[in-house]
This record gives sequence, structure tokens and C-alpha cells, in this order.
Amino acid sequence: MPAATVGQTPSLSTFVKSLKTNSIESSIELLASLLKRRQIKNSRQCALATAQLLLRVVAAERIKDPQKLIDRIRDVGRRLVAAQPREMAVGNIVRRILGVVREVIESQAGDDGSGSSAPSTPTSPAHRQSKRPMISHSFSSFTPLSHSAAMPYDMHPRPGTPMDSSASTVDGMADLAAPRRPGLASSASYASTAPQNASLLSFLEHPLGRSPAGTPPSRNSPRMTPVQSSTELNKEKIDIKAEVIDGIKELLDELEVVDTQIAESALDHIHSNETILTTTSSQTVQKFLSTAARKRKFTVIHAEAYPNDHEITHATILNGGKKSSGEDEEADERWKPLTALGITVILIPDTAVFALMSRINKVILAPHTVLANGSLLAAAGASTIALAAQAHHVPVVVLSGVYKLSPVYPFDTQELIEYGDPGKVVPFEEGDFMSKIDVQNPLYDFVDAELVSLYVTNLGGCAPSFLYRIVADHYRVEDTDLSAKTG
Amino acid sequence: MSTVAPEVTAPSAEDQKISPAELKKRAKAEKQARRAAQKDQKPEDEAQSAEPQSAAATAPGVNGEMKAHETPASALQQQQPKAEKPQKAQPPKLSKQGSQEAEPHHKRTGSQAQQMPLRRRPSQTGPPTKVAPKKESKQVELFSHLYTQPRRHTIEGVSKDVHPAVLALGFQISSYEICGSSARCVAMLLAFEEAIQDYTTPAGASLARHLTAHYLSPQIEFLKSCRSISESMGNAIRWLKKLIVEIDPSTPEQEAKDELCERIEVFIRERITITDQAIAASASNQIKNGSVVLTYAKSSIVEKTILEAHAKGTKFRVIVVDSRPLFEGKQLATSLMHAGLEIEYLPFSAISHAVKQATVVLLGAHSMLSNGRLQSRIGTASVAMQAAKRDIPVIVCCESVKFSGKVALDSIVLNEIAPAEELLLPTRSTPSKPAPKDGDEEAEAKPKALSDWKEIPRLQLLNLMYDVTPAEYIRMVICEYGSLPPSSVPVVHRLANEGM
Amino acid sequence: MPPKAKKGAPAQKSKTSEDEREEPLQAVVFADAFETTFVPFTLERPRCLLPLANTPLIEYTFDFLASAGVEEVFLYSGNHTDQVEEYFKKSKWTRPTAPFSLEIIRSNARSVGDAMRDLDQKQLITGDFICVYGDVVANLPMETAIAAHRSRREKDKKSIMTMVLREAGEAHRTKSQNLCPCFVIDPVTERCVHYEQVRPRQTPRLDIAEEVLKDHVEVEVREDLVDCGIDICTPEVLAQYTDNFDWQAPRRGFLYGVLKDFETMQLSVHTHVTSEGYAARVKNLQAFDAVSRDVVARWAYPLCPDVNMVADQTFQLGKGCVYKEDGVVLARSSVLGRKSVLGKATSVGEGSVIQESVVGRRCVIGKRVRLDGAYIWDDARIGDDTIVERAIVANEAAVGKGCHVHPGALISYGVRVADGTVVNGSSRITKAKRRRSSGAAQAGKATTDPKIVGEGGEGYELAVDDDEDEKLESLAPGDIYNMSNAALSDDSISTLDSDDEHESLDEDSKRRSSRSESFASINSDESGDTRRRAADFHHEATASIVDALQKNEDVNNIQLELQALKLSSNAEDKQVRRTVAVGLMKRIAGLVESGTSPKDAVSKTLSPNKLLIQRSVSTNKEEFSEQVEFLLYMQTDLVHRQQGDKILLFVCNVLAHDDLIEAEGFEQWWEDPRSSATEELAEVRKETKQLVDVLVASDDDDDEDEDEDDESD
Amino acid sequence: MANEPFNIVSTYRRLLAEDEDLTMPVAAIEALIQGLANTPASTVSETLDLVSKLTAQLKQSIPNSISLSAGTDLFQQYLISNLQRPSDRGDFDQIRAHLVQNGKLFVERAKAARETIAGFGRHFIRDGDVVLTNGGSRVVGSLLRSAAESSNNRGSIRFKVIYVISPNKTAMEDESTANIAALRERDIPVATIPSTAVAYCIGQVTQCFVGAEGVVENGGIVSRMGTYQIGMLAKAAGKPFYVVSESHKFVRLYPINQQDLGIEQDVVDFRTAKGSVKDDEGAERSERDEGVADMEGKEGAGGKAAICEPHEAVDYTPPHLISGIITESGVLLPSAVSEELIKIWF
Repeated sequence: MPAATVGQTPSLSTFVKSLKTNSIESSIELLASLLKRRQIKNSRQCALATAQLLLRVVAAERIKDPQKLIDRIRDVGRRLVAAQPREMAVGNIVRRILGVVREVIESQAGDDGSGSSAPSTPTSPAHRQSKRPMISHSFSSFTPLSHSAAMPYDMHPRPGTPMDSSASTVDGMADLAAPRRPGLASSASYASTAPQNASLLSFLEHPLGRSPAGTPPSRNSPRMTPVQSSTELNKEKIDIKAEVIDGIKELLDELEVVDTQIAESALDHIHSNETILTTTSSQTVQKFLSTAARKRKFTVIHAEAYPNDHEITHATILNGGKKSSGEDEEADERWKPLTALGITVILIPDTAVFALMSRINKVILAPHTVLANGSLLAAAGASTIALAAQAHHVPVVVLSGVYKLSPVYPFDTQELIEYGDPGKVVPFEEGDFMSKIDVQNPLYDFVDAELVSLYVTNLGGCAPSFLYRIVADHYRVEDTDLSAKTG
Repeated sequence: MSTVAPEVTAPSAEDQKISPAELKKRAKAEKQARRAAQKDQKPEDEAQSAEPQSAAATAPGVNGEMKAHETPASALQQQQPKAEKPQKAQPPKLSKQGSQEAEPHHKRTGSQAQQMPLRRRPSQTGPPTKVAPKKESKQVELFSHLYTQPRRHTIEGVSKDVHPAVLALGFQISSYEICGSSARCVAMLLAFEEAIQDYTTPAGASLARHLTAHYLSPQIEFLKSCRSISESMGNAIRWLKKLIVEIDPSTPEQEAKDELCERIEVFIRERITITDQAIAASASNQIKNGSVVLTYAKSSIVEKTILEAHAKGTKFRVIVVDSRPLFEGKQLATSLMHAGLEIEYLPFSAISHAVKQATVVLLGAHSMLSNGRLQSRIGTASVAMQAAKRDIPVIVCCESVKFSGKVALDSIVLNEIAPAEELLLPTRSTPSKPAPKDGDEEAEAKPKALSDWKEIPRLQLLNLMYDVTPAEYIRMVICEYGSLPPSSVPVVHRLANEGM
Repeated sequence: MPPKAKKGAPAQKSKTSEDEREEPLQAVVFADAFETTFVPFTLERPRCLLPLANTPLIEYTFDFLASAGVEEVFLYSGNHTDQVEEYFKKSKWTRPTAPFSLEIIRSNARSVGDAMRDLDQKQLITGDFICVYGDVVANLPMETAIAAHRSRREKDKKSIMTMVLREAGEAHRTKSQNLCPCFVIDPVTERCVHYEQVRPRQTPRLDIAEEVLKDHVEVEVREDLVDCGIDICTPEVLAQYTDNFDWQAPRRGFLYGVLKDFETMQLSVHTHVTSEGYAARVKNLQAFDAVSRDVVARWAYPLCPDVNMVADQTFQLGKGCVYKEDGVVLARSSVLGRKSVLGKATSVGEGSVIQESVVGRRCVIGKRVRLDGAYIWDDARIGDDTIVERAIVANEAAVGKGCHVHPGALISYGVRVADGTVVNGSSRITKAKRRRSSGAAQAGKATTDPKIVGEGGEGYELAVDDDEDEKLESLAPGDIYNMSNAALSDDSISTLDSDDEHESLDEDSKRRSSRSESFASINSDESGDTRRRAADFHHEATASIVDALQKNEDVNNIQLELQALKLSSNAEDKQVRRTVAVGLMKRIAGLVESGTSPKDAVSKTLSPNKLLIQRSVSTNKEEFSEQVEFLLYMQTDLVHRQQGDKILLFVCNVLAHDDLIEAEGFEQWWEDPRSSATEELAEVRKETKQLVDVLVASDDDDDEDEDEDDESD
Repeated sequence: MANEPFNIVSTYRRLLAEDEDLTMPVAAIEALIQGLANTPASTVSETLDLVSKLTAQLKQSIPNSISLSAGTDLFQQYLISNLQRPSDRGDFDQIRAHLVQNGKLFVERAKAARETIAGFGRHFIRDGDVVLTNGGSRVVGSLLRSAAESSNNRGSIRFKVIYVISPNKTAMEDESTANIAALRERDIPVATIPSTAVAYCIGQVTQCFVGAEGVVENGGIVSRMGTYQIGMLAKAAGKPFYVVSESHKFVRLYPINQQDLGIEQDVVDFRTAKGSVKDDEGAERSERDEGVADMEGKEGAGGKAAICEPHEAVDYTPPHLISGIITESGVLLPSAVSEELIKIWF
């Protein structure tokens, strides 16, 4: 529509454009309202939007005190998450970026790390119990990382009652552990970083901190740099900003390449002439399959995911990437439809899944979100597919970028489900029907971890049981609960 | 799984009278036509009956048309069989003509008429013209054994022996106007009744021998060509043949025919009508106060059951899960809604949410297989599976006439493939919306629309009719012989369908 | 959202934002719809702030505008503007981060027309603008509509407006139950060629001008559309309003007018029919109910409670469309049924059952209470064992123990209903006094009526102002018709002076359906459309008279204007008469309510305006029928006015005194069966009895007898 | 062997007796510390030796040593990791000193941990839930209590509890009855069922919580008899099965089956008219197992391990039945437990 751009309903692309011109505050407001109106939805777009926004936010901040920056990001994050709690990618990205900031600060300020994180003490479980998580399932404090705590205790001699100091161990630990932790795009192999081995011992160790002359273990001594003067700090702050921005840029790049990275491992998972079942129009899955298609011939059975995604699914099958993700972001993701690559694609209604499952060798799913315990949320119908697969002992492979991994532990799966527009099930026009009959249209399904055979992330494959570690590597304990008041 | 003829084209009241009544009325009119025709054509008849179909196909083709038009018999005679030959040469033209004829024919069958033809149109023009060359590439190899010749929606090339009533029925079936195992069965028997009444044993042949072999079988063939016949129909036919053979040759023809019709009536009543009530009665006891009944698509028995329970004053909720492309559940929901029940209507994708609330699952059947598995509308298996996982009792309501001697492990060997075009249905708009409209909607939405899937190499659409539910998901089967575990289906089958 | 959000089409370079800044998308919002459909609530709160599913209506409207990419909003507010301003001071819409600039315009406009004219003077509108009421709930994508509008307008300057309409099947709860618009559309050009309002379930007879049919090969007659009052207008529209000072309403005034003189003006109005998204107007209580249910059942997705449109909301969706805010306390044995909404810090007592209800914040629901389809607003308290069905209980109101509130009842702000009271469906209880003149006057404390609220309660039954009862019943869908007929049978004429453009015709035709012998006779001869024109005329004329009277204009001017109107819509004298009668009565009643004694009110109004009456009622000795009619009109109109009987008495007194009506006139009137057709009528005229007796003293006793009979029935 | 004035076992018992809330591992640590205090050990090796001796002694004399061994192991590991670093003697003295000083502190922290866990209760229990638990465990009790109390800003939580109580009245039962009473106090409906009825009512349960005596290396748990079957039933019914345990109960033990717990409990006691038929082989074997189980070869210590009282009997619940382990620092998947333990020892 030529002249009509004024009236145009906003989307990710328009948002990103508006970022350049808008004031920060209104950009935040805008994104929040876009999320609320579901005008930006599905993990990838949310992730991109959030990252872009925070990039702006950080760029605009004048950083006096790094803690300010952290608080600022937290605050923005809180607002975004509140806008649409069920798009967890938003929260994930915010946490990742917070991680970047903390890391930068620590590597900058060395021991200041403790200082910078001290205010965030309350995030430790001891205090958290008194606070209400934003959406109550975000009982997110629960990541295994959190009890890799306390070792560094001896490094921050701090008076205080056992309680609150034991609390602060969490942060202290995390901070000091950080520098050892590789960049956020790190691979899972870094799982057990040395200081964590203290976890259980912390129970005993703490008092060392209070002992008169707690000389630290030698291997830690390098960190015993004396507290810098504030002037020093300020000097360093300058490049903190720069580094953080770089960090976010990295993150954005990761989001760009994530599908390609996942696709790289395609050939390790798909062999010749197998029959693969998939559903919805996930860009990740499509890339994955088409990569495999270059080398191997196989058959794809595609369930159409009625009533929410079928149109876009059809589009994907017919025309490949161009239109698939609706009017969303960059022109980058545009790929040929599988059929063009010589792959036979059989489109079936979701109902036929069970009937065909006995002839399928692999089910490939793309989640909406992956949860800390290895279970996942995916487009409605996924649980039926996964269950049918289990009944026929067909492996279920889940392709998920790390940005979809959420530290959230699913207490109440019901709360995670978004209910969509019943008008997609029964047209609104049918007055009698719609007024007398409850029509519901859940958008997501909860798929239990035990139904998933394998996760393939951009860091490689792993079993659902090991997911907790990858999650732990990417999120800081003190950030998992964004609603926690800091300082 | 759907209703008996009357309710079949359910939503609107008028066709309730129509379908059966229509059948009769039309038959009446056509009877004369046919009588006349046969008189004049006797000689040809003899000749062709010897010849194979192909030869026969020409003249009868005319017969068929003529009957659909109900043009007076004399009109037929004007046209020469030869004259047809060239026409038959170019199928497309013929088919077009055919579809045109099919439509006025549908029109007469009541409200559904407006939508049925439209809904059908793709497959009507489709099979003969476009698909014919490409078909190989468009068939899913896995199911190649199921791709019979495309369903018949036109009457060209129909054997002239096919009785008008049967002819009419054939089209109603192929267009889902009459849909559902028992419904089709009943309709078929009714049609046969008329056919038999119009039957005259040719000189020198005994009714018992000739009727089945030379008269009934073409009818059956025709029905098969319209849509592969259901288990219940099979059973009924088997029973009928047995019956005919048993007729004492000495009995005078008319008497014998009346006898047959008499027995058919009885069969319908005993094996289906009464049975349904019996089943509904016992199944409705499974619905308690406060229970939440989950059902899938549409089954006449389940519907009866629910209404029965409601009539008893039981307070309960119903969850109807529905699926593309037939949206049968919508009919069910609507009719239950009018009965004033509290209903929740969910798309297939929401099963997992549906079973969370459900306390009992009621399913209808296309047929019960002898290894205790349930063959029913595609998707049923998934529902049963989800329910079984949550340990919710899954109950199948099924007349014994649907019990089958066959066994099947998966849904692939035994199944039926519906025209893929059905999947092109407009999804956001009411079924009544014409299919072509949907076409352009999609077209403007994206460069290639699903509607031109045939042009896209290596893209296939698969539209199965049934799937097979493993026995372990089924807690109970309710038939007129009472409630039984799936394992004892064969027992009842012997008793009911072979025992007599 | 901020302008730039909309710049640039998706996924490709946007046009530089300058050329768009040339015409920012503007919107005009009418905070109140110039109807009284939400009385009594609108006596104390502005309509646009009434909570729908615990969110003020205006929020939905603004959210819609924001998502449509509007950049400037002008909010026209008549009633309670201070409250509106107060609200927006706090809301996010006035913050710098707001998606659009908001300007609240105080106006005493009495109709959309007035507002439009005012807007035209103010010269605020630069380009195309969207025009909506402040009660629109919609999420449909506007871009296509706007695009279409733009392209059309580029082609043809004469296409001045595009109406956005939502498809909805035949019977639809979200459509107006008792009257639905019928658009005749040229499917090719999407031009609306004819517009009428018809009653569902009646075969309407449309009178489409034959030239219309001539120059359109094909026309669609569509009755299946929800008209949610969303119009995309060009500035030309404003000009039109200004040119035609008598256009009040956008549909029956503007649209009707534009279509009528299409031949002369060549102005065209187009439609944009969408089957996507949701759109509805909370026009009256029935719509309020329907839309609330749509919103709760997520048909308006994503505009559902759990979106938490207002900053501090914390709704969460539970199973079966149950929305709870934080801090809701449910007793163990309480049952929270499907499709319910519970606001923050609301507590529900043991054994209470709530279903399909919306409960505001900080409400206290007692034990064993049953809420079925009820709307309980913030801070209300419901006593133990009380049953509330499809009814509204407004803020701070309190319903005692063991009460039963029937469907359709409205309990306004701060009212307290004593224990064990039964509130019937038609009653609307309030504490605020009725204010005729919108806005200004302060609410006088009304006297509590124990009959209604029980001993120790507070509040009184609001006198049913003739034009309202429909919509009130319509909250309880079941009994719309019988109820309204009951209400109608007596004051059929006076229903004509409804402020509500949408309902007037409806009642008009309803009157015919409910055959109250009284005045059916008068119009029974009229054909459908003359009656409608009558409706138009009467509607406008009455308004202008009352208006003029308030301004104490000179009689002659009034007379002139009346004459003009009469000619323009070649109304018959009869109608003029009716208008004058009703107009005067309205004015008087108005005065009376604002405290002046009937006597003064009457003299104040009548004495200067005798002329009017003289003109409309010929006083030649032979023909009394006109006088009789005049009296009847007054009588009927007064039936529902406060102290109507008194007024009638004084009026008659004056009339007799000034010989505007002779004794015979009165006599015939008195004898006329129609004047005592119903209880009320009889009631009203009781007072006047002596007067008449005196007047007709000369005549013999048989009148007397008749009188007896009359009163006895 | 242990020096007369100080008796580790009695100390341990006394500690447990003195403090209601004290868990066995903590008690064990306490005891060891006191032991350390009472005996002058000047060198690292001496200290370690002493500790291990005391440990062995303790384990041997306490019938069910699994839980406490968690404490002792932890303690030893701590000493090792701290003392055997290349570092000066001052370091050693300090550590020893601080240990001796801070005994009480550990106890407090242990309790703090429990409170923390209890604090999480609210998140696990939703409105309308029906929770099944088997009595005894203090931490489960406090978790439920806190859930019952926390009807704060998130609105009230209405849940019911089914308590599985074993027929034989024991100290444990008093514990559970106390819990039950406490819950009923707080207006939480509680039903008590015998362990035989679990399968019957598992259908209406929404989730299960159980305590643990020890969390073993593969993420499984050792808990009082009957937990295993509850776990299996929960699994069969597809209900989440949570273990609630402080992380200091992680014990370095890897049982491969029920017999492999390394403790002697004659649950299965075949009898004839002549009385119990008990082959000493079995006794021997199990004894040796035990030796393997606790890494200190306790043959040195010799002597006969006491036999568990029936009410102290425990069983082993394998990890695949466990949905999550709730510790003071979060919900762990069973798979995470082994990581934690691995990290301590290597």
C-alpha cells in the first residue's frame, strides 16, 4: 500500500526502524505495547526486538555506577516481561545481557565485582521467598548454578550474620566464577568451572570468611587485588559501556546465525531415505532440513498445525522462506522450499499424525520455549505428536537456539499456555454458535522432558537431562528472577 | 462415523424429510422411465449383458443421464448409441457435462446442495482432467494401494443396470451428504429394497441365482465406485446375498421380493435403529453428574447417548473436539447446543488441553476390527492416546453390524483416501463459502497458493479418512450385546455377523 | 504507538518520514455518545470511563487508535469533563511516551454534529482522520482500510468517508438486538448507496431511490454488519456538517443526508467490510453485556483482561477463561465458575458461586452468594446469601444480605440496598439526582425511597425517562420485548423524542407492534418512511425547541425555525403540534427537576411562548380536534415527567386562562377515551379534574359519570 | 580405640536428643568437631586420621549410617581440600580453630537451609492441588506449612494434603502427626492413609513430596521404607514426584539396587516354625558391602554393625522416578546431583 504507511500496523521491522528515531522511553513503551498486542510474537522476533532495544538503552545510559546500568536493564526487562510473560525469549535475552554487563564489570573491576553485585544480594533464595515473582511460575531462582556458591567466600571478608552472608555467597561466587566462564556463547563443555566444586563444602567453609586473617587459597590469590579507588572505577566505566555494547552485538549476531549453526549438525542426524515428520513453519527446522537436503534424499511429512499456523505453514511449504515468517524482520531468511531441493514433501492434516507415525523414523520439532528441566513449550498439537512418537518409539529431536532456553522451572504448566483467538476455530460471524458454545484456542502445548529424545542447540546436541547445565552456563543466578528488587 | 440417513445432512430441518423421502419420490418417477426404457431396449440389453463393461458403458451412459434428468423414456430412443462414442472420446468435455448434470441432481437433495457441489467442484473437474496425467507424482507411494479410481461424481459410463435409487444414493454418498458407516448402510438397504421391487427375473433364470449375480452386483459395483463401502455395508450385503440364496426357488417372484424387502426392513430395524437406542441407553449410564464427556468428530450413537443422558437430567459438560476438513464435530456441537447442553468446542490441536478436563471419552466407530482395534475417523487414535495417557476411560459405542472379521495393525493397509482437494477448504471462513473464493484469498496472500499444489513437483497432499486405534487405549466397547472389552470383539462378530 | 512506528512498509525501505509527516493520522473521539443509554451511571461518571471487564472503555478505544497508528487524538468530552481530564492526567496516554498526542476538548456539544461543526471552526483537522466514539472495542487492522480510503480519495475528491464495518452473521449477540443498520453497497466500488435501520426478524421494506438502482448494476443489501462507528473521514466531512446545521448524528443525520442529496452534491461514502479482527461499540447496556462477554471469552483477543492494558493491572488467565488479579482471596468452599473476572484484593466468602461474572477490585462477596452473569464494579459489597443475576452493581454500592437482584437491574454508585430486598429487573437505583443539562449542574442529594432499597437503604428509583427503558431491559436479553412493550404501550408518542438516534425509529416501529389503542390511530395511516421522516423532523424540531427555550430565545425565532424545519421535511401540522407540545413539556419538566416549582416553571415557559401554541393549535369554534390532540400530546408526554400531574394542571390552567384552548376543547379531551387509555394517563390527569369540571361546569352531569368510569378503570 | 573421655557415638546421640530439629548429618559433623576439640591433634595427617577413626566408629555403631555419613564425608572432604593444600601450618591451626569455634554456626545454617526450602513451598503448591506425602520428614512438613501460610499477595492457595502414615507407631509418626496437626491448624484439610492405600488414591493426587535421608550419587534417594513404591505409583500415574532435601544430605553412595545400601536391615525375614532362618552369609556379605559403601575401609574397625529397627528401615528410590530434588538452592534434576557430588570429590 503506497500512501498508507501511516496507518500501517506495526511489526518488528517497523519497530526496529522506529528505534533509530524514537526516544528510549517511548521505544520501551512501544515494544511493551507491541508485545501486549501480540504484534511482535514468537521467540525469534521477541529476542531480536529485545536485544535491539537494550542495545539502544545501554548506548544511551551514562554509566556512573555499573550497578545503575544493571538496575536500569533489569527495570526495562521487568517491564517487557510483564507485557507478555509468555514470550520467554524476552526474559532470556534480558538475562543474557545482564550477564554480559556483570561479566564486563567483573573483568574490569576485578574484586569490585563483589561490590557491584553486593546490592543484588536479595536475589538469593533466602530473601527471594519473601518476594513475589512477576509471574508466579518464574520461580526462576532455581537453576543449578545457584548452589555453585560460596567458594569465593574467603575472598570477600564481610561481617554479617550467617544468614545474610550465606545469602551473599551466591553472588560473590557467581561474580568470581564469571571470569572463568567463557563468553556467553560458550559451549556446554565448560560446564563445571573450578570454583563451583565448593558448592557443598560451602556449608562448612563460610566461617573462614570471618576468620581473622583469612588468607585465601593460593590459586585464588590473584584476585585479591585491593579495592580500587572510585576514580579508578570511573575511568574504567568508560569502556564498560563499549564492551557491553559489543557483548550485545555478539548476542545479536548469535541470533542471526543460530539457525545456520544448528543446521550445520543436520547431517549428523538425518540419514538417507528416512521419513521425517515435522510441523509448523519453523525457520530453524526448514534450514536444518534444507541443509541435509543438499547431501541426502529423504521424505518430509509436514503436519499443517491447524488452526493457528496452517496458513503460514502452507506458505512455507509452497514458497520457502520468503513469506514464511509473515511480515517480519530482515530479508536475510529467504530460502527455497524443500520441494525445490528435490525433497518429497507430504502435507497432512494434524489428525493423520498417529496414522502415519508407524512409518516415520524421526520427528523434528521446534519449540516455543525450552524450560530448565528439559521440558518444552511448542505450538499446540506438539504434545500429541510427541506422544504418538513415543507410542511408536520414534525419536523426537528438538531444534532450539540457546536463546529459547529459559531458566524458568515449570511449576504450573497451565500458566505458561497462551490462549489465542477462538475466531480462528469458529468464525466470529457464527453468532449463535459463538455465543452459546465455549470455543477455546490454546496456542501452545506443554511437552514433558521424557518425551524428548534429543536437543540440538547451536552449541551442539545434548540430552534433556543435561539441559540444566547449558541453562546454568548462560544465566546468572542473580538475574533469573528479574522481579527481584536490587540494591 | 455419522448419523443415520435422516439426520445425516443434519443442521437444517428440511433435508431431514428430504433425503429418504426424496429417494422414494425420485425412484417413483424414475421407475416408469426405466420400465419404458427396458421394454424398448430388451434386445440391446441381452446383447450387452454378454459384453464387458466398456462396450456396455456407451448406451448406459445415456441411460444414466437420461434418468438423472427424468426425461421421458422416448427421448432416450432418439439418441443413437453411436452418437455417444465420439463424446466418450474426449473425457474432459464429458466430465464437464457430467458435473453439470450432477449439480441439478444435487440441488434437489436439499439445503446441502448449495455447498456440496461447490465443495466438490475441484474433485469433480479434477480427477478426469488435470490429475489424470500427473496422478502418479501426486500419489503417496505408501498408500498407492489405496488410490482407486477417483470417486465418481458424474454419471457417465455408469452401467445401465444401476437402479436410479442406487444411482442417487451413490452421489449422495460420494458427496458426504450421506456420511457415516451406519447411515450409508441404511440408505443402501433402502435403495436395494426399491431396486429389488423393480427387479424382474429374466425368463429361464431363477431369482435366487440371477438376482445376486446379475442384478445386485452392478449396483454394488457402482456404490463402490462412488466411495469404497463401509464395513457395515459389507456385512449387510453379505447378509442379503445369503438371504437371497436361501430363498426357495419355488416361491413366486413377487412374493419372494416382498419377502426380501420385509426382511431388509427388519434388518434395518433390528440391527441398527433399535440397536442404537439400546446402546445409547446403556452408554448414557456412563455419564454421571458432573462428568465431562469428551468426544471427537461426530457419531450418531454418541450424539444419541449424550442426548439420552441429558434427557435423564444428568448434569454434565461436553467437550467436542473437531478437525479439518469435514468439521463434523461442528454439526454435533450445534445439535447438542440446541438441546441446551453446556458445550466446549476445541480444535484438534487442543486435545491435550481437552483431556485435562475430561472424565470420560465417548467415541463412535467406523468399524471394530477383530483384533480389538478401532477403525474410526482419522484423529480418533490421537484422542484415545491422550486420554489413555491420562488414564481417562475411553468408551467406544458401536453396533455389532460394524464389527469386522478383518484385523489390522496400523492405519495404512486398511484405509480410505479422500480427495486431497478437500484440504484446500477455506479455513477461516464458513464451509458454506465457495471454495474458489478461498482460492483467490490464498492467492493474494502469497505467490503460490495451496490450491495449485498440483503444479508443484514433489508436493503431495494426503487426506486419509480413518485411522486405527490400538486396543490398549480402549477401555470398553458398548454394543447391543452389552459392554465388552475390545478383546472380545471377534466373539460378538461371529455371533452377530457370521452366526446367522 | 509513536508515529515512526508506522513509517515504512514491512521488510523494505520506508519512505523518508518527511513526506508522511505532511499528514499525520488524526483521530476524533467522542467521549460521550450524546445518548442517555447508561443512565443512571452516566449521571455521576463519564461514559467513557465505565469499566468493561475492569478496564475503562476509553482504554480499549485508545489502544485501538494506537495500534492503527494514529498520531493526534482529539477527545470531545461533554459530561464530567473534569473527571475525564483527571483520569488522563494519571494515565499513560498523556505521558511523553504516549503513542499519540492527546487533546481533550471541553464542549457542550449536544450531538456529534455539533462537535463536528465545532471542530471545523477550530481548524484542528489537517488531513484525513478517524472518527470514533469513546466506547469502541476493536482490534481490526486499519491499514488496509486507510489505504483503500486514501487511494479512493486520490482518484476522486468526492469520496469523503469510509465506514469500517465488521461482518457478523445473522443473529449475533454483539449486534444491536432491537435495531440493526442495513447497508446497501455497490460491491464493485464498495460505495454505500443506501442506508436504513431495520428491525431484525422483520422483513424490512427499503425504499431505495430508483436512480440508485439505475446507475448500479449490482447492489448488495447487507444486514449482517456490525456498525461500530469507526469512520475514516476527510476534512470535507466537517465542512458538510457545517453546511447542514441540522445534521446531528453521523448515520441518520450525516450519512442519510449525504446519500439523500447525492444527486446534487455527488459526495460518496464508501464502506470497508472486514471479516478479520474484532470490532464493536458499547452502545447500550445490551452491547455492554455482549462485549464484556466477548472480551472475557477472548473473542477480542488480544484485548483480553490478561493483557493488563492499564499499567497497574495484574490479571492472569486461569482454566476456563477465569481471570484473577493478585491478592484475590477465595474461601475454600467457594466456586469460581468459567468466564469470570476477579479484580485485585477481592474476597469471596464460603460457599459462594461465581460464574460468567465480572467482579471489580476490593469487592467483598459474602458467604453463599450466587453471582450469575453479574457485573460488580470496584469496592462493591455483596451480603451473604444474596443472588445477583445479569445486573450491574456499581462502585461502592452495597447489596445487603439475602437480597435478590433480578436480571437487568442497575444499582448505581454508592447505593445501599438493605437486607432481604428484592430488586426487580426494570429498576435503576441511584443516589444522584437527575440532571437535565449535561455536565454543569451539581448532583443534588435525592430522597431515599425505602420501597425500593428497603429500610435503612440509600438510593431511589430513577424516574424512567421515556427514552431509556429499552436499553435497560436489554441487559437481560430474554425479556427485552415484552418489557419494552409494557413500558411503551402508554407513552408511545413521547418515545419519539428519544435522544438516541439508533433507538428512536426502533421504538417508533415498536409502537406499531405494541398496539396501544392510544395513538396508533394517529400514525397508523403513515407509511414506513413518512413515519421515519416524521421521526427525523420530530427529533430535530423538539431538540431545537427545547434548546431555544433554554436559551430563552424570542418566540418568533423559534417559530421561524420550526417553520423552516417543517417545510424542509414537509411535516404535517399534526407533527408540528406534537413537537411543540412535547418540546414545551420537556422544557417545563426540565425546570421542575432543577427545583423550580411547577407553577413558576409553567408560567415561565408558556407565557412568553403563547405564540407557538396559537400557531400550532387553531382556535376556530368548530374544530376542537387539534386542541384535543395538543392536550393529549402534553398529557402523554407528562406521564413520566416528575410531578407531571401538577404540570398538566398548571398548563391547562394557563391554556384555559389565555383561551388558547376553549372549554369545549378540554371537555372533548376529557371525554376522549385515549386520554384515559391507561392507568398512568388517568393518573396524570387526575389533578386536572377539578379544573376541567369548573371549565365544563355549564355542561350537564353525564360527563361526570363518564369521568367516574374513566378513573375507575 | 577412641579415647575414653570422649565417646563420639554418645555425643552424636546426645546432640540428636538435645535438638529436635537437628538432622543426622549435622549432628555427625557436630560430633566430629567436638571430637576434634577434645583431642589434641597437631598435624594434618593426625587430624585426618583421627577424624576418619571417629567416623568409622560412629558409622559402625549407628545402624543406619547413610544419612550421617553424608555429614562425615562432607567434613572429611572439607578437611582434605583445605588442609592438604600446599600451605603453611598457620593455615591448619586457623582452620582447626575456626571449626572448633563455629560448631553452632553450622547447625544454624542447616536450619536456615530448611527454612529456605520451606519458603519455596508456595511456588510448588497451586490453588486446588492435592498433595501426597509420607510423614516424618521435617523439611516437607515445613514446606507444606509455609505453603499454607503464604496466602499473601498472590492470593489464597487452597490445597489438600494426603499423609501416608505407616501402621507401626514410632518416633517418626509423632513427627508426622505433629505436621498434620500443624496443617489442620492452618485450615488445610489433611487425610491420613496407610501406605497400602497409596495406589488407590494416587489418581486424585496432583503431586507428591517426600523427604530423604540421603541423596545418592545418581540422583536417587534413600528414604524411609515405602518411598520407593510411592515413587513408582506416582510415575505410573504420571504425577510429579518431588524430593525435598537440604543439599548437605547429598551422600557419596551409589546403590545399584535395594540390597546395595550398605546397611543391614532385615526387612525380609523368612520364618519357619523354628523361627527366623537367617543365613550368616547374607549378614557377612551385607557387612562387606557396607565397607565398600563408606570409602573408609571399616574392616579395620571390625565389630558387628547394629541392625536397623523396623521403623528406621529405608529403601532406595532410583532417579528416573524423581521429577526434581528441591534443595535450599534450587530444584535439581537428578542428573544435576551427580555433578555436584562429582565436583566435590574431584
